[in-house]
Amino acid sequence: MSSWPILSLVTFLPLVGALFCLVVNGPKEAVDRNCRSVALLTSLVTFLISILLWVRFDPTKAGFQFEENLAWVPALNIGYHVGIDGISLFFVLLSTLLTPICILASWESVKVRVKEYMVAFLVLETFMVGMFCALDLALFYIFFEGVLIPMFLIIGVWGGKRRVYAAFKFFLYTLLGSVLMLLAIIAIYWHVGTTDLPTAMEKLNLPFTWQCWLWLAFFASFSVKVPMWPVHTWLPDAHVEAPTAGSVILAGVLLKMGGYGFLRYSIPLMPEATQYFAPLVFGLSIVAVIYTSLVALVQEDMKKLIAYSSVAHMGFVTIGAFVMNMQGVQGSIFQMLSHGIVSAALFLCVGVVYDRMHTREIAAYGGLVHRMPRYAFTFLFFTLASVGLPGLSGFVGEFLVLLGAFKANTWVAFLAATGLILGAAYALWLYRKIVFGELTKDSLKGILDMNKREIAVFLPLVLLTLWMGIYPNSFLDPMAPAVDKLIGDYQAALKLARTAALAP
Amino acid sequence: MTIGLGHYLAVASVLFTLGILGIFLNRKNVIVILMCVELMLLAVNINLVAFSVFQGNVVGQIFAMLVLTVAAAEAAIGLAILVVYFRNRGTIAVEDINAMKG
Amino acid sequence: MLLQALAFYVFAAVTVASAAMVVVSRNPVYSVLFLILAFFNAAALFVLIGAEFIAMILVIVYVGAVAVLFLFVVMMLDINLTEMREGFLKYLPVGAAIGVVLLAEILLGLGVLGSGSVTIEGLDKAGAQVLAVDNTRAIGRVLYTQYFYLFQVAGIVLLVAMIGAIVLTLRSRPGVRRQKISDQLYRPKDQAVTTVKVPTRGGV
Amino acid sequence: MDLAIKLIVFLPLVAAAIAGLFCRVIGDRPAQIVTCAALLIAAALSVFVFIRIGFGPADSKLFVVKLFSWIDSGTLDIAWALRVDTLTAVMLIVVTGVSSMVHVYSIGYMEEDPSIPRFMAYLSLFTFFMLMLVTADNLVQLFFGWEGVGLASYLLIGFWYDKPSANAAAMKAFIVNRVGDFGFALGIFAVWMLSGSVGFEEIFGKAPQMAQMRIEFLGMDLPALETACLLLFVGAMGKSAQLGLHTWLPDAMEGPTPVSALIHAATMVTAGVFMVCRLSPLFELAPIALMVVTIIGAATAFFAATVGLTQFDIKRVVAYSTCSQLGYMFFACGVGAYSAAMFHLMTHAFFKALLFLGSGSVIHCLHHEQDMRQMGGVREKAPQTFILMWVGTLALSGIGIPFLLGNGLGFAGFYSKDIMLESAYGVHTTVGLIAFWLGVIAAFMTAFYSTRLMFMTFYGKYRGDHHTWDHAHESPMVMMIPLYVLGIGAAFSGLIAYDWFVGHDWQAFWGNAIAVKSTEEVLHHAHSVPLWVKLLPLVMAVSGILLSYYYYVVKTDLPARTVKTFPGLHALFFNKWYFDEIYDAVFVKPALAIGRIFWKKGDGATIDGLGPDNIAARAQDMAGVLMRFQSGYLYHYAFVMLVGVAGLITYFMLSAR
Amino acid sequence: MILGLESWVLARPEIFLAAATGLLLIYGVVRGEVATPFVSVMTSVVLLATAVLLFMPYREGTAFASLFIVDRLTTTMKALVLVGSAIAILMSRAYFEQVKAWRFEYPLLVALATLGMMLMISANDLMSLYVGLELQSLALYVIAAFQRDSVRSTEAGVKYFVLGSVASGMLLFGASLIYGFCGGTAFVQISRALLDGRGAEIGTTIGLVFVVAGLAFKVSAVPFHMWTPDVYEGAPTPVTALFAVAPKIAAMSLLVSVLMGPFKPLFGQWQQIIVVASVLSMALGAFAALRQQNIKRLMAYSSIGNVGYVLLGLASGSEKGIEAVVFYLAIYLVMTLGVFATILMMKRRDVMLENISDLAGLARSQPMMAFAMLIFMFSLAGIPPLAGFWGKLYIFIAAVEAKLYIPAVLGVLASVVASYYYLRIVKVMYFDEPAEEIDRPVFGINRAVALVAAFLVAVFSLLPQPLSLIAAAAAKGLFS
Repeated sequence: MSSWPILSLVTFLPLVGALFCLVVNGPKEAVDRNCRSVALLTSLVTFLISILLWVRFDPTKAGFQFEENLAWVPALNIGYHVGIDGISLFFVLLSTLLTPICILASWESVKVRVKEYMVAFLVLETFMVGMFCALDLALFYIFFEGVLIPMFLIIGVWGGKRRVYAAFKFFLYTLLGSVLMLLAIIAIYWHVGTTDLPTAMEKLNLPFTWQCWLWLAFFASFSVKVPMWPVHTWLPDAHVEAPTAGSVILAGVLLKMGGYGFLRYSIPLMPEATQYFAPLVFGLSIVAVIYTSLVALVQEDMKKLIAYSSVAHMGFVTIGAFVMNMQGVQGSIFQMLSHGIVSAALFLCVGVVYDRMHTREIAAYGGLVHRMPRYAFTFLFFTLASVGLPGLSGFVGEFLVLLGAFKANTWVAFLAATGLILGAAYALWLYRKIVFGELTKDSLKGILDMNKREIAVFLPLVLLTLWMGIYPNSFLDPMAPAVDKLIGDYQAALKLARTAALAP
Repeated sequence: MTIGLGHYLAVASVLFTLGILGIFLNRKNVIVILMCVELMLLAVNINLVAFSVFQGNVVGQIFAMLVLTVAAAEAAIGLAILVVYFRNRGTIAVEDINAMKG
Repeated sequence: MLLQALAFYVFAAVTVASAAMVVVSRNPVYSVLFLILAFFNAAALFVLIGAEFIAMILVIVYVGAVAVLFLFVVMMLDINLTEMREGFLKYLPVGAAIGVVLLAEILLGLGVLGSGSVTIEGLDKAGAQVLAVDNTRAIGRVLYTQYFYLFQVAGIVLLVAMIGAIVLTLRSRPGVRRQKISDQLYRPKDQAVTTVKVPTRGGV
Repeated sequence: MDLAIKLIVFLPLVAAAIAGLFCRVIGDRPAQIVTCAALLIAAALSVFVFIRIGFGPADSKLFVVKLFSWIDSGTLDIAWALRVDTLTAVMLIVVTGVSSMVHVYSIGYMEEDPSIPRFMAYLSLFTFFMLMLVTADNLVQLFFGWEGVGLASYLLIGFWYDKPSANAAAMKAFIVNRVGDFGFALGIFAVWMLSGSVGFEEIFGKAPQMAQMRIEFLGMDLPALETACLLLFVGAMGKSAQLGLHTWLPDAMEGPTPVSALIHAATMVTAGVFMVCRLSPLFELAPIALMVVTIIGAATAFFAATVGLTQFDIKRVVAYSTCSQLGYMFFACGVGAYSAAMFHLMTHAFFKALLFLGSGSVIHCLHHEQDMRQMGGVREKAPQTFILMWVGTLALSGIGIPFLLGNGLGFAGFYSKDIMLESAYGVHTTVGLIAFWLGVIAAFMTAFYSTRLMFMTFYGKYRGDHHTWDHAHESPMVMMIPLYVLGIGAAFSGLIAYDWFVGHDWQAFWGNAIAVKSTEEVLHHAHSVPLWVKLLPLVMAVSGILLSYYYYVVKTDLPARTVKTFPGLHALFFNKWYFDEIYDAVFVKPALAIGRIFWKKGDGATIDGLGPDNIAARAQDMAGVLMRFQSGYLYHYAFVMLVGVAGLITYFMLSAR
Repeated sequence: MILGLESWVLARPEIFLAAATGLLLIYGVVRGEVATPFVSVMTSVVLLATAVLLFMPYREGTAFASLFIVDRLTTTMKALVLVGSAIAILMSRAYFEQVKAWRFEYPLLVALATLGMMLMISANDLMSLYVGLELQSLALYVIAAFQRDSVRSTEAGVKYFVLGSVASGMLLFGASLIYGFCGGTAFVQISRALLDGRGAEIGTTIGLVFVVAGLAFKVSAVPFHMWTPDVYEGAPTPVTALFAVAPKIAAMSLLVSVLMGPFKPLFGQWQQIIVVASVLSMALGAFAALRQQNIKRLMAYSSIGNVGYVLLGLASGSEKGIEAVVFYLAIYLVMTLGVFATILMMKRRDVMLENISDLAGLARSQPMMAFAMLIFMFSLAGIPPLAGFWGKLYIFIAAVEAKLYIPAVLGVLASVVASYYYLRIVKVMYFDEPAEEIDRPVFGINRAVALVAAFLVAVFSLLPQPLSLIAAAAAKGLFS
């Protein structure tokens, strides 16, 4: 398709920006200003180039596009192999979209060590995009884990009071899961002789027990990342302590890495184990949906509430990914994209008032609508998107997932659907406590509504949420062939395994 | 009642064990530990020589000579270190040598 | 044969006993002396199986140099006779147990203990081999040829020992005056001789 | 025609967007003008569409305007499309008609409110969603409108966001509706799984096959269509406040009165009935589901009426009557009289909106006093309202003169209620009879409490404070005009529409919009019931009115005495059968408690306590142990080495054997 | 000819090093203390020149009656050792001047120790192994105690010496048994005897255990690691830097060539030992360091942990495994030198700092230093994409291929625990509020080393291929 390495450009352009920031020198004011501009500019350009990906993407093809394949470490048969298909396309776009938004959102709220902050974000973007583009297991792992470094610093340096605890918990929790995946990748490498993903998909034919072990190892990593109950407890802490933009990226992109991992790695590489363990995933996801929703009901901290809601929403993702029908998988992907935007926006909403009041306690707010009508509208909009109001993005994903789940197992759909009720309960409760009511607190009397910059942050998200809710097909269509292939291959593999089991 | 290789090996083993035990049991001063090391080396030498003789090649004896040489050098350096340590602390009691731990 | 056996047992017993005394003796000076005794007996054991050169070296190097060095340092540091602290007795059972186990295992492994196990094929039964030439000559033949390399490296080891001992222990005390001949020889004239203008009738 | 339909649906949206997003720029008055104009145009167009479809030739009874595709995923294919048939056309009339009247009314009612544009925007937005709901071409789009009206209802109930009670009520409305939607969504899934589609056309086509299928649901093997219909009905229960999921409706009265009139009386709450009618081709093949619908409807009709007897808040009385009337509509659906249900839906929209707006007028008159105990004698101050309220009350009670002019002559409710009760009796099933008798009793109570409202409010002496009384006044013209319009509707819509809906023109009128077969059967039976059945409702209504007159005008100490005589029963009714309390104890409190347990004990103590924090602590302990091991003593170090060697040798000695 | 020309040619780097050291010694003795700077720089130059000599021209073969062997593996390892020693010497000046122990014997002793390491790497006979080892050890004992008026330094010397002697006693005892049971000390003889089945007695196994124990001590593998923390902490920091790299690499190389060479037939036996030692080392390195306050001590535990990983590579016993060992060691060398160069730069009011808490706020006062340290720490923790990750990846690939699943799992888990304390350093530098300002480092050799090391880590992170080629070639040397 394209002769120039567009994917590499999207991946590494932020890194160039980061280097640029690093060499900026001079008085603090100027450095801060320049770094902000450089970071914003870089990420915007990256975003524009990534739009080009979408434009030039051939939505009828199921395979990988924009592929680049270079021998990187021939000694280990590790290649720099990148490419995207319909599944990863939008995750790349999500990452490149959220980064400039994050940078814009932290324009004023981050005042110390601006240079390092911007560098961390740009590096983070490189890792995120690279993760979604990687078609080599080792390359994937590198990007997957690399994300931890900037994120650790972002939480730890610019975070809240308990940032150290949160940063460590985040890092070690996720690392613990991931290292087991590394072993699984090595095992695959050992079986196939290469870490190249397409080759592995083609050649890998593991015995069932092996599949189960490897599946569990991958699961250890992805389930922490998603996060699934009961390995979700890092998330509330990390979210609460991270700076606003950190939470945005965390919720917007990092959580998606788990779901994406399931779709890209666990399912195609270990189909039989996937089938075998699907009930486990369903069980945990349902527990996640109900349990964390209930927990969210009683939270006293805004960010914590949204963090718990994220866990619940991601429960839908994992259900959808494992029902293995078109609607479920597409819904799962869509739910991830939607959640990426909506929860990101919700965290940004929290950030707006946090920047003004420096507290996240729900009890410290109330009646904001009096002073901040624009904010009230925005917050309401995303609250509704989060509870899955039809016509907004949240609905499509949840609907498709539940539909797919209903086809697979009515219990799953039934129990998961209770999340819709609970979700409405906590989200509206939060909104009511913060925005509605009388403005009685003196501290809030002087609070200002959103300024132009903040509107600029939210506007694209609002439009996108509407777009995804009203015309989701622009997203569903390009991913359809890839999802179809995923399911087809999966079914074929299962069939093959069945006949093999019957044969002797 | 012939004295065979086994006898020599037994003596060496006993000496070796005594040497090791001495290191472990000694609380008085480090010099005794150094002597225990010398005992271990002696045990080794007995082994080497015995094997050498019973196998009919001289390699073991050459080895033993090397051990002797090195042991002498070792003793010199060990004692030198002990001396500087003594100058610093005024003691070489094993129990006092624990400024660093954990 | 019997005599040889008797001699072996005597020497061996003394070796082991004095080794034990090295460990348990309260006075370090005694320890050194017991060490020397052990070495002598070991040398005797060597002689018994015809390794007379090593035996001599053992006596000369060890007794002559190493043990004396030990004695010297013990004396120099002038360590008080310390009471055997309770540690010894406290740890003795554990240590002894492990020591016994280890010893038993080694002996078993070497085939010294236990009937079933075999030692090195035939060696034991064959008895001491008689070399074509005498012991010293045999060593001499290979030491500077085949094992030249080791000989040289051993030299460097000794060099290191020398440097190490000196660098650690040699102290130039600021208060001590030493004659520096080169300084004296090369002292320029204007430093050595000063012309003093003596005023008349003022005295020096 | 396409354009007209599109305009009807999207004009309110555009108006809402203009009023909502640019309210600061354009100000109050333009916002009112824009929204009212949009709605009036839509209403006019609706009349046009209604006439074209309702009285058009048989082959033009259905218009489907495809907009664009919405969700495509595998075999799932959902499109945005507007489907207009007679059913929809009726709803269009009702929705745009009542909505435009409420819009106009609001100009006066909300005069002093600081956020008029927002209110108008919400109203218009609601209308848009309601129109999307009634014009839906598939279940999912229906769901879109369904949830959309829920949202608008949430926004409007909580319009006065300073009032904690309003906020709570808004949340409650949304969440209880969500419970219904939960069932609705599952129903959609079930239908999709059975028929492979969510479009109405395809579903209805597959209905006979679906009736034969079975479905595995929650581990049970169930008849497929019954299950799907029951699940869908759960949704209807939520939206239409049927017994069990009704608790939000009385609380919803926290919203401004126009809202209550529009959403909680005339349109949104009837969406459940509309849905059942819309899906009547499915429901008629699901007898068990219909039975459930009948029972729930009848029970609601009875239950809500009992509660209505005792309430003092003027709007709540009307709210319970709404609930009760919705029950009527459902049991009508349940016995198969879909057209009767729709008929009552239509008439009810007029008279109930009238009652609400009239109450609003009273409330407006008395400076936002809603407690009837603080009222009395208001007819002096608001004579026009008084008359119009009587019209509404009589329509609600179903007063009319039977057999005059063939079908009788009476207020709107007279026709619709009678035909429903007759249908229930006419089907001659146990369930039908239960519904009939409960309906008759409820009719008595309805007449009693609605006239009780009249007597307490307009008759006797004023019981409130004098300052208010001195400033009480009749509402302005802009509020009265809608009242008159609705009053005309309440008075005459039954008379006019009887033949189209349930009379001899019904087939030509409805076309294929509702299940023809069962309707035909039921209507046939309904028209041939015994005379006493036809008269009984009227008798009950009249006796209810008389009793009420006796209680509240003639012997005013009687209510208190009755209460003393039946304290238990009164407490039960007065406290709404303790539903709120039971729900609070069974669902809300445990959910919060469990949430807290999960949070503190589950996440905090168990997962973190045993997981990461525990591991971290154990690792630190381990570090401590290892550090103590590293004692600094040479002999310990030597000992460890010795143990290491001894251990390895022991291992090999043992493994060699 | 036993001592033909070939021998001298093969050993020319060692001969050159010995001769040059001798000359420098004479020079130093003649000139006295003033010669120290010159001697120290020259020693480094000589070491680097020796490294160059290794490859110009590159020759393979055995020398001195097969006591001495040169192949790819030994040459590579020697190069690593020489570079490590040379840089360690360069880094030491500031420190020793600070503590007034800047004497010319120090670089020379390091050079002699390095010579010993080269000899032991090249050992092809138990005897040459022993003398090489002792040459190295004796020199190291001395330099551990080199700061002779410091209690800690001398205590480190005592501990190192005593335990080292015990360890070499054990090694010797084992060597004597092996000699006895295999009938010779030359590696070829041993290997032949074992292949014949002659030496495959339990006695040989016991000998093997002792030999491995002695060598494990040198690489500080658990349970023979106990000296490491104390010696690392007590020894002068530049010496610790040296200890952390050169002898460790040399001893590891020796362990590899002994186990993979003569004792290859006993793979089944020694694999178990190495696996146990490896797992224990990884675990102990991870856990014991969690609560350390002294950064040198922390690095000691870190090195124990790293040795565990290297041993896992060795335990796989495959060519891949050896490749992994070489690869890991090379990266470990760079990282460790970088870390110590950074530590050696930390001064406050001219006092050297050793506590982790002293690093607080480094990111603000010394961003470059902190950033370099950040790279090293994440690399040591094995977080991709940094070079340390490649090392671990290599190791685990080898381990999985050798079906060492459980050790591999334990290994990755230990690496997670270990990452905690590496992160803690990052945390102190980046998250904590700055303590008192740290002296601004003058542009010196340490700064250069730190930056170059950071740069190299970055390069290896992105381009591990060249290094892996070198490692592959080295490993092939052992298997050809």
